Amino acid sequence: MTTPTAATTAAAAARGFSLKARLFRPATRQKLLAFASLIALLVFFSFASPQFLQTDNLVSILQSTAVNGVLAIACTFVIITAGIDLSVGTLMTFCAVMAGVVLTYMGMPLALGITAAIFFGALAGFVSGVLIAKLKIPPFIATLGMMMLLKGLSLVISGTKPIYFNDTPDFPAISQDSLIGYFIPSLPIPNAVLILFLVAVAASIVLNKTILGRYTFALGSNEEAVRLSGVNTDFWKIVVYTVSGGICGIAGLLIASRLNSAQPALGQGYELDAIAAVVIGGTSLSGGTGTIVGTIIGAFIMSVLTNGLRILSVAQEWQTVVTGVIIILAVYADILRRRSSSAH
Amino acid sequence: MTTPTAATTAAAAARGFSLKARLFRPATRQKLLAFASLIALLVFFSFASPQFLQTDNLVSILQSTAVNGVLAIACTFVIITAGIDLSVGTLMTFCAVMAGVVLTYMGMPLALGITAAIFFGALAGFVSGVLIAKLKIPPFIATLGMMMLLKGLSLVISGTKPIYFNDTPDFPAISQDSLIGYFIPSLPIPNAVLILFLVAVAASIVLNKTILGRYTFALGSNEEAVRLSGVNTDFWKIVVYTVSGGICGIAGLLIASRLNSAQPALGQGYELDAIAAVVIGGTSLSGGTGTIVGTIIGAFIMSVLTNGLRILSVAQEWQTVVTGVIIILAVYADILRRRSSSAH
Amino acid sequence: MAPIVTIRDLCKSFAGVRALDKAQFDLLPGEVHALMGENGAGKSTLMKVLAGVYSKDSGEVLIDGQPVDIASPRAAQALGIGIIHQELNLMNHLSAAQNIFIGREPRGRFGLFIDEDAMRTQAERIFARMNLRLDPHTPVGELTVARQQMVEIAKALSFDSRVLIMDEPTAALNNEEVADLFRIIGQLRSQGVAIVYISHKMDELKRIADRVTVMRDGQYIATVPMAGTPMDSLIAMMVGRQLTEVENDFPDTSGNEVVLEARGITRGAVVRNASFVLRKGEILGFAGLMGAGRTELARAVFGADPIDAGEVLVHGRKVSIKSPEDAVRHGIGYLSEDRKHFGLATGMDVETNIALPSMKKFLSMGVFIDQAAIEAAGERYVKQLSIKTPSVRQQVRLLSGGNQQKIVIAKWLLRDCGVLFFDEPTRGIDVGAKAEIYRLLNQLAAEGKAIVIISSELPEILRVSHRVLVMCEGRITGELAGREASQEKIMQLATRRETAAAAAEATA
Amino acid sequence: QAQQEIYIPLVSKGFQHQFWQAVKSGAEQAAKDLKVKVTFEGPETEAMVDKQIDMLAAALAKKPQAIGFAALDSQAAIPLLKKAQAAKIPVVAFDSGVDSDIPVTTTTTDNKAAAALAADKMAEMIGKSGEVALVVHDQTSRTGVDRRDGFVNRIKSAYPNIKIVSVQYGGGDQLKSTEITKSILQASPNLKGIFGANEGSAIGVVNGVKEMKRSGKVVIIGYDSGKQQKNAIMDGSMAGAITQNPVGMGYKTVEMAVKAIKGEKLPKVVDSGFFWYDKTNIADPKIASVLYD
Ligand SMILES: Nc1ncnc2c1ncn2[C@@H]1O[C@H](COP(=O)(O)OP(=O)(O)OP(=O)(O)O)[C@@H](O)[C@H]1O
Ligand SMILES: Nc1ncnc2c1ncn2[C@@H]1O[C@H](COP(=O)(O)OP(=O)(O)OP(=O)(O)O)[C@@H](O)[C@H]1O
Ligand SMILES: [Mg+2]
Ligand SMILES: [Mg+2]
Repeated sequence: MTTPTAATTAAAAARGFSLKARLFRPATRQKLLAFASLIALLVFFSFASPQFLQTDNLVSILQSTAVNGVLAIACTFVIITAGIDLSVGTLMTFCAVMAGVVLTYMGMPLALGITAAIFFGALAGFVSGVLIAKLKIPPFIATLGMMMLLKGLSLVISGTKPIYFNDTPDFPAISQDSLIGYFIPSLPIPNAVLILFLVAVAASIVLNKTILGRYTFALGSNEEAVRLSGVNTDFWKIVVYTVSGGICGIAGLLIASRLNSAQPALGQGYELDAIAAVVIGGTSLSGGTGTIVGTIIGAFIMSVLTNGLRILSVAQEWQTVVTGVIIILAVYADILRRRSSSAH
Repeated sequence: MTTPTAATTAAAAARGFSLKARLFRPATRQKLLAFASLIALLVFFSFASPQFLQTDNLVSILQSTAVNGVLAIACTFVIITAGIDLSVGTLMTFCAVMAGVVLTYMGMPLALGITAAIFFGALAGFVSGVLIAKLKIPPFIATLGMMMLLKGLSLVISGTKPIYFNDTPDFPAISQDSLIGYFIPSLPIPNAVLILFLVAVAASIVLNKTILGRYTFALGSNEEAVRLSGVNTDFWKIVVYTVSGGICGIAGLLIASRLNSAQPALGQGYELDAIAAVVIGGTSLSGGTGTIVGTIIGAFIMSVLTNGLRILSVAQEWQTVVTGVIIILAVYADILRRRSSSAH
Repeated sequence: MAPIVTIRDLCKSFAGVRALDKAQFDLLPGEVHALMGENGAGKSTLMKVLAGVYSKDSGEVLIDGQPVDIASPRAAQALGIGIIHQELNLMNHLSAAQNIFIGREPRGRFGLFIDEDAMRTQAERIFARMNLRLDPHTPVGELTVARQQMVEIAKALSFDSRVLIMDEPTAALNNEEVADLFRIIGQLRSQGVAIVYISHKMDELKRIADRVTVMRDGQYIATVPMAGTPMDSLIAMMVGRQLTEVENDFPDTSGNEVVLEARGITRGAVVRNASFVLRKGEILGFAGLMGAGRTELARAVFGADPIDAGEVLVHGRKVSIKSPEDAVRHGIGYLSEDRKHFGLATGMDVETNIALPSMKKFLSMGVFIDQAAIEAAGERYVKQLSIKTPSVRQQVRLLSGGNQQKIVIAKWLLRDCGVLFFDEPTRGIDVGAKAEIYRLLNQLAAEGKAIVIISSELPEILRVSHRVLVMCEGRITGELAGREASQEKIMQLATRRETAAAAAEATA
Repeated sequence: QAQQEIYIPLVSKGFQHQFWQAVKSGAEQAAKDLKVKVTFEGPETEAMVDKQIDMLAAALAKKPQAIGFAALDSQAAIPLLKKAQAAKIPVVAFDSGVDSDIPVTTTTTDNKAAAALAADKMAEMIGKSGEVALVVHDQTSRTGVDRRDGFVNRIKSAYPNIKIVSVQYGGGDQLKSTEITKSILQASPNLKGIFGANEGSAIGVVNGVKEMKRSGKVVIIGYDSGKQQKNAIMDGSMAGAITQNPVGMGYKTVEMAVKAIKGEKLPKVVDSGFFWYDKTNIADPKIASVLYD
């Protein structure tokens, strides 16, 4: 089917080049455009404040993205299935508390504490998954219930007090030391960022290359069709929530090791930041599409914005106003980008 | 079409009675069952604590439902269109602050303050509506942005201070006096409850009897089909959000008059209670169905639960746990009820 | 030969509807067995029970003589039963290949990773077998309904089933594709695959079916060999009475007032400089191959999609149509070819769907809805179009496909537009109802309405159109008077591609 | 010129509550008097320890001459404080201390002792026996915990006939605190007194008692000040309240920071003090000066 209009003249011209170039050109441009909002923010803040573009500050932006980034990755899975997870924030805290129980209260070795955090995260995710897949409770409500349940449990288990990791001196190192800095002293990027990066790569591989990833997209696209194809949709949905819960466990480890303590009251409200990062990153709340790269960009947009406004000493109430506006604008920019890219 | 199975034998028996009785019986039962969770809670708490079932306490429960109930009604409209509104809590506060500005800072008469609260609520709703309908920003993000924007604006406008209504002595009466108690002294139900009731009736009429209501349901059922039927869907969506915003304005008046002040920092978190009430009341988050009666029942379930647990002096962290579990159970009960009723 | 599938006394009820009432069916290896019946007769339901989508209330299903309980689609697959559903069941965000192999992805390393290359190759192999030129990587959501249907067929073929159920597979296909499909069915038959074929297109059934089972109101009527059974008697069995054919009488409308004129409508590459006039009282047929741009043109005129260039005149006056609302205000209605997504609010009831474009007619005091009037209108059309529904309060999603289509028609009849675009109006509609709709089209035209009918079934175009326009690659390539139109002439215009057209213009 | 201006960011525990707004106004007053520039920020809730750390990091990135810090968690910020030390940025702790000797000084009030004073006043007013309850703003934050424990421990150790029937938490939200108060009153018909541990809680208690028509029958003791609380004390619906000196605390923090920049020797702890106020002394200039609207 040939379509010789103005729009396709360019394509025809491109045909002179290699097939690859032709395929990749618009895609690359589209991917770069996804960064547009982030780059715009970076440029703006760099001009607005000399302090912004300093290594220290960039490192602290990276550091502050880690927790929200990992939570956002967890949310990405769930959101691609057209679900939502409001419990990620308090689940993170719950996992931190469980690590605290294992390491500090029970005095177990570090590896067991790490395992416990991820295990209990996965377990809670599993419960959400069962509620949603088997009992057909809408994700919003199931995870809202889980959010409250886990918030309460964290307080109960910790005795409403922070649990400190003073007896496990290696624990803070998980997030605060810098493996990269060890090899390249001028780049003291804390491990938390490295972990965020590793989680992102792993999540990306799972989403794009594995059967779980395929079903994640398929569930979000048309669950009934998947079921009619003979796939056990309930099972896979539970797996998705379980994996997402496990990733929240990693976020729990990151925040606990950064604060050298499990803060039982923290967590609520973090889910909105995580979901915002996912959506700013171009994942649709109606499911079926989404990328980890987008989510990471979204998380960085959030943390650059927060950091930049603080560096500019904008009054705090105005920071809130500006953040609200920028979230809307960033998503709008993404919508425009998609619209223009799909028009060609 | 005859259906001679066990299930229909009862129906056949009923055929002996009037057609009306036959039509109404299952429907009535279904409606009563919607109350089941609420009644179960009421019965439980009545047995658990002698203080629970006293007029005073029942009046307190009614009163404590007012704000969340009105917010939940506002959410019901939006949720039926398959949207969501995260800004209802901070919008309520914003409206309270605007009433404060008009009444206290500008010294205007009471009626103008009331008008201002509702007007600014509707205006903010209108903005959300435009973002969603015209700019195609997903409701979750548009209203998340609005939530932050309005939160910041409330702080900016109020100067991060509460605004008191000491110069407008009639203002607290809006919510605290009792018109019913004036006529029936043994029933000192505060006006706030009366207002909740009036808003509910009005909302019910709008939803079920007017063109706006019909389009609200239709938008949630299949927006594209409605658009292709020649309906200006953007317009009606904006109207829905505007109406919802106006109702939040009423909630703002209720809370401000109860506290005799506009508290600019309050509001965030209220949206989750409101949405929970809506969903517990049987409105589906995927749109197209819902009732105001259900929402009111949902709001009562929430406030009876909170009140009862407090009366029993359950430790706060456990209150959170129990609330989480009950929200899930209540929604599950509703799902079971629907499933069994659609099986007949 | 022993039957592969035997169904006995199968009953299945839904809320208020007895869909199957002691239905029977048997299927022999290597036969194409047609299942016929009016809309709502229970054909799809019967097949869904066999495919493990619905569980039966009572009755027996035997496979190879053994009673089985088919509890899930997976169980049906395990028994070698594959199905193409009447409604599309695709994941729009996934590619064609991904859709085909969902649940059976070829695995690579560790059994966790998906072997995309293997999947692509296998998909290409199936497409080649179907003569389908389609990149397996294309996301399904970007395909037309017809091509999506082809993907569904490819998916069913990929199962290598012993029993293949096809529920109206050709509803969205054009003749070439139908021919390809029949060729494949022929191959399968010769390999011993048993095929259940459901369709409302009688000529198709004649061409490929070996035996026919007729159903009515959920009950078994008869099973007869196709060869030797006259069409009339099959139809009589289906509808329980004799149908009379309506003949087209090609009234001369060339002198009538022009009610709608489109000039140079252009939308990207899919509609290019399309102009046409539509007169009062005429039925204008739009013919063309799949993807010719007829739907896109109609949507553009209707304001459903933005246009790049062109203008629309109504009664000779230029009007600005930026949205369906504008179009409807100017008396233009459009029945979409995709009723599930664009035609109906399937979660709402029959009467509301019928009243949806006309809501303002049912208002008292400008805001309140007169429910009694809506109900009355709903009931009027349910009767007029013989829509099979327990009540006007039934949710549309619970009706059979054909009855849903009738509701789409009803809603535009009620709206009473002067200009009506019918995009594939008889898709999935049974013969009785089809005749009904043709009669209706004629009646509407006689009342002075101007009608556009878009159809991929050439016999249908020929039967109802007073005038035929043919499209190819987004352009209008020719016009034929109804009386002189023939399948051959239409096909010639429908395949007049760009280069040929340019050559023709040069000589003219 | 602008480069020479001394800049001192204050990272607080919150910013929306009136208490923190009062600290802020004190700090701004000092900034004006001492001709330095201050900024003031804090996380939304006192649970958000990591958000506060991010704020501290951003504050340090601005290379200030000194910094004021009210730690939500006494340990979590230590790595950053070490950074500040390394960069020779003096840190003045305020409100509550840090488990470290890095801060050059701490301007603080003893929340526990203040709440114990509230307990004494409560005991005195209800005749040292009967049931009392607490409505606290937060279950985990330092201020919430200290005020609760200060009150509860004093009652337990000094007044064996007073029974604490309920401790509930309303997040400082006036509406929630009102509802909580009402349920407490409902559950305990013989309740003699309620302690509201911050402004929002105290106002909620006043509202709740009023709505349950138990005014005059229940002794209410509040904490912090604010217009409503002052009014409640004037009209007798609240018996009295504890106030810290948030304005003074903010002022002192900036003052100490400026001294630290100049290299002056500082005391380890600067106590900004707390006061009991009621109808009788609310107009006293010494009290009036530490109250805020
Ligand atoms: N899920 C359901 N719930 C309620 N009723 C249903 C459901 N599915 C089918 N029905 C009803 O069962 C009857 C048979 O429907 P079915 O879809 O089997 O018809 P069909 O013969 O395939 O018709 P068509 O030719 O129009 O596709 C119809 O009256 C339909 O309304
Ligand atoms: N959603 C879409 N995305 C991309 N291309 C589309 C889309 N819908 C239609 N097209 C393309 O637009 C062109 C015209 O399609 P259209 O549906 O108008 O054809 P048609 O003549 O109505 O044929 P059909 O019989 O398939 O309905 C085709 O090339 C088709 O591939
Ligand atoms: Mg069917
Ligand atoms: Mg078409």
